[in-house]
Amino acid sequence: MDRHIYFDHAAATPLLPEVVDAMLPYLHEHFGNPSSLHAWGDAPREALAVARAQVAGLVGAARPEEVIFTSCGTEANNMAIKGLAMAQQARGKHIVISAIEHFSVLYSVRTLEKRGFTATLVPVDKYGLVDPQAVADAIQPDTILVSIMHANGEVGTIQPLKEIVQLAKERRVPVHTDAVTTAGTIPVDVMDLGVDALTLAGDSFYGPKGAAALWVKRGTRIIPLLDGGIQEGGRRSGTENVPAIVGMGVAAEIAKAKMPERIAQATAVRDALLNRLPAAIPHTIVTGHPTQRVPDIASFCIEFIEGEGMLMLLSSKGIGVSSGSACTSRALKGSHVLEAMGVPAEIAQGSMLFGIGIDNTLVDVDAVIEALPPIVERLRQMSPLYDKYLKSQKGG
Amino acid sequence: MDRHIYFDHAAATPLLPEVVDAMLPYLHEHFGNPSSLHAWGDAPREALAVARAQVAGLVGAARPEEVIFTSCGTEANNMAIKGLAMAQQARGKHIVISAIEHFSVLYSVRTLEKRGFTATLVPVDKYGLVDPQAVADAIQPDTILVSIMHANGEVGTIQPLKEIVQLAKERRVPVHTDAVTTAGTIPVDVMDLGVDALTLAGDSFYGPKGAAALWVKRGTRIIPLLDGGIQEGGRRSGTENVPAIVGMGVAAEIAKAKMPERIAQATAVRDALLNRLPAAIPHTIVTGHPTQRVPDIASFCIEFIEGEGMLMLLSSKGIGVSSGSACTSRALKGSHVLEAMGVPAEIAQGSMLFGIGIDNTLVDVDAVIEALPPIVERLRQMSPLYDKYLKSQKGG
Amino acid sequence: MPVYSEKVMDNFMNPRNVGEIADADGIGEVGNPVCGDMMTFYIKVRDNRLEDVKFKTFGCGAAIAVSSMVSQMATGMTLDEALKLTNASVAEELGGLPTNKLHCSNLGADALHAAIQDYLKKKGGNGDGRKAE
Amino acid sequence: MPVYSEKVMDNFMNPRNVGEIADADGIGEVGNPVCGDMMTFYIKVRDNRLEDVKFKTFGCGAAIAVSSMVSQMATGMTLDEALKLTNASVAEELGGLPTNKLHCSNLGADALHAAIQDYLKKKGGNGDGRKAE
Ligand SMILES: Cc1ncc(COP(=O)(O)O)c(C=O)c1O
Ligand SMILES: Cc1ncc(COP(=O)(O)O)c(C=O)c1O
Repeated sequence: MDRHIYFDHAAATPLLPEVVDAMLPYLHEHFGNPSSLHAWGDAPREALAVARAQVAGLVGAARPEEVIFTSCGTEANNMAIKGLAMAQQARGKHIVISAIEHFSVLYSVRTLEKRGFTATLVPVDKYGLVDPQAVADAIQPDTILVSIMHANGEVGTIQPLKEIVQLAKERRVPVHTDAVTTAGTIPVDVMDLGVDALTLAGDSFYGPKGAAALWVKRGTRIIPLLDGGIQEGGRRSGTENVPAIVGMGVAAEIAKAKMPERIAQATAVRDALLNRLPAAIPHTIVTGHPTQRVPDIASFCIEFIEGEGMLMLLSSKGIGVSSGSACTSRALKGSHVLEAMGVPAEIAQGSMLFGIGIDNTLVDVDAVIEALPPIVERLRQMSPLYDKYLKSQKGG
Repeated sequence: MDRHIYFDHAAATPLLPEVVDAMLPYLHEHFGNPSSLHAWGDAPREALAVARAQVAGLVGAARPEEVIFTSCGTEANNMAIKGLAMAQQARGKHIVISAIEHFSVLYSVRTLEKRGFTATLVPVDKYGLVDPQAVADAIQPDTILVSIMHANGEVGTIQPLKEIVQLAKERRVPVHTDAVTTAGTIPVDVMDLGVDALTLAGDSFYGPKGAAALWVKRGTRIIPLLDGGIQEGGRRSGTENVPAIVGMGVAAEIAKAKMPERIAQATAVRDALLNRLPAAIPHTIVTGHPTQRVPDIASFCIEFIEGEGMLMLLSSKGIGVSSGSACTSRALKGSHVLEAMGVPAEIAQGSMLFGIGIDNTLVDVDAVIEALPPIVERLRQMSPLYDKYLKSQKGG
Repeated sequence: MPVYSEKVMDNFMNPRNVGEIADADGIGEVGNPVCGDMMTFYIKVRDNRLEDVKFKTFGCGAAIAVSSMVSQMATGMTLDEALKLTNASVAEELGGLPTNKLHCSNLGADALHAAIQDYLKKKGGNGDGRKAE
Repeated sequence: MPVYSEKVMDNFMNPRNVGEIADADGIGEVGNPVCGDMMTFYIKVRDNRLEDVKFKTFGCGAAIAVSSMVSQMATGMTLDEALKLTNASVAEELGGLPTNKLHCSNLGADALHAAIQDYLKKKGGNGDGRKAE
């Protein structure tokens, strides 16, 4: 590799040096158990309290105790969907989600369906937008939970969550949102949004793997996913992953402080990609909403070829991107998000996702614009689909 | 504090320097997502494979793929109990556990009871031993799971697990064991034990918090606890906590290599505590089995006083111990383990647990034997129970 | 972050008024060792005031600190004042208690009140005409 | 740990025999872009042997590598030998494939076999008496 340009921050973010530095004491001298009543418990317990306040601060939570630390966004989503639904099942067994939720929401709902719940998947338009009225219309008398993600991690479309929440509240249905893609990146305020529960993950904003959180509004009943001891107020048992939680806290604080400048920088890189890539490569479609999108995701479908080959050839040039959902690129299924947006399956196979990070620059975009067209051309030359397209053009 | 003597390794272990060193690259340059197909995924993916083999090696597993990484022992136990039971529910809904299981097993069973399962809690004798025949007798035609911990974390009693498994197998019931207390400390071999699933946690053998594992024998059906993506072969979704898993792997390898010497050293310290403490402090009872116990736990009940005061006063002298279960010392309940062993509740309040670590020496025991008696004496002088005892002696 | 406030720790490490009063005017015992906490309060009354308050306590650090604090707060109070002493004021005086330890402050106030009731009962029984309130 | 073996990577990065044969004796097309993979194989037959094999493939790295490997293995084989070429032998020749990519090797063998069948059918249709097996 001559260059190293990482453009896959939706899959993983490098840890900030401040984050690692903050974690290290908890991997060394402060290894104690936060539940321990002796002196070895003091520093870890204090550290959890600080991190809890930092994470609460990032999402505008009134009370740090409302933050429940989990091991990953997937766990937080499983806990939210299963825990909120199970707590309300006396009132009803119907759940409303969008068709483009992350698999951890989607399959949690599937599991509940096996336990007698029913679900409505609200569709999205071609930009990946959920219509708030469609959510309202999907709500039944026995609906006990609405879960709509704040923004989608594959195409970056930001949902009109506030409107959705308002319509759900009028119908007295609690709302959870998966904010893994937005929290730490754009302003997320649980009070302003009006949600009852919100998922966020530290490793999406330069914190470490191993720490995420579910914020649950005080007074909202939730059944634990992990039964056991008394950690996290009895709502999430298991010895707390102190170093990772500390890292998430510091990352949250920095994300909040640097948000405006990070947004400006990412937006410039994103817009350069969104403008220049389709110009450099014919038959390239931008996916997601033209304006209602997060600053750090640029997503495309490149026709006639499949994404994996592209990303591996790009990788051989030192450039890291992903195709389809970063988390599920080995699932061998076409993206359910693009499918829900009405992108034809063979076009969806050519999906390409740029997750823009704090170090990416316009020079990186230059490198992509230089490296990608010959790769696409080479794969198209190999592609029977492109062949057919060219012949049909000649014929036509 | 003049001295710092940590005797609470059942609550938390310090990380080995080799473990932290092995983790650091994955907090720095190798931050990538192991699912990523580009170059940034290569090192993390390799690291997971290596750690999986190391953990498999520690417990004698034939195939690394049988190891499912989780975020903590609690998660592994929840997954085992709920996942194995739910997978078998067409065959029956009865579960057999012991009365002294960790809360993560106990309350997972309670949750299943709310979903229509039933459970038998097999009692233990005064040493905390489960009678294999009692387990066999508890098995009904609709029993689909037996879960008996390998050794108890509060009193150190090692169960006759092999006999239990044999009797369960004769009755065609799969067996899970919570080996958090034993794996990495004494030899644990899944083949030799004959179990179908086994829980272990890296932070109990000088690995980091945030990584544990459930070993599940190939061919054993289990329903995931965390639904979502495709990590861990679809059985445990969520981005893998690579640094912690790497640390657990290295800790597992070292634990295996150093096991004999560690056992010898811990046994010497344990036996010194078991012999000298009751000699130095009248009305002190050793809890757990006289011989069938792990080398690194010495446990007592000190009569007429309550444990928290003892451990806080010891902490003020620079000595860290715990009372009752390390994980639950804030639960304000008397230990269910001591209760099941028939220890009277007021005596169980004086429980004291020494978790012996690789750095503890006989000099540390000297320090305890010096520091503890005056503390006990002082608390007894304050205790109305001791008062009554003394008066009853005078009267008698 | 220590579990307890400085004031709790001070009262736990150096509890005031530990002991018993041989010729106590009233004795109050509450709690149960089975539940983890038991307190015995001894009082000496003079001119309707608590002249001396002592205690013995079996229990956690918070229980001991609460006993110590209650004994200090009560000493010198009139019986009526002492009967109005609440768990909340004890916890406040201690600079707060962890939520899972708040019941200890209940126990402290209860034990003091029980000792006063004991005194009033005995006094009533002595036939001096004053009834327990 | 790269996802693919060195041999897979080599065949993906430098695929052999990409292209089409204008006057192919047989063409086989399998897969479906909707499912993510599609392969077209072209063969030239001489004296019952595969004289030339070319392909075009839409699909993941494994699909391209498999196509390349199948084309190399098949070239020079008799039709009977080529019809016996299995997905397992292709995967083996590539130094293994990730389990979730094994279906690609099926596709490669299938596409080759389809091209041979096409040839045999055409030939049969030409009336030379030989039937497709
Ligand atoms: C025997 C046993 N099992 C399970 C656990 C749970 O482990 P964790 O707190 O890491 O989730 C513990 C905790 O100490 C334990 O002692
Ligand atoms: C929107 C969204 N939600 C949830 C998750 C799950 O997070 P994790 O893999 O950390 O469990 C992801 C992962 O990328 C995501 O993009």
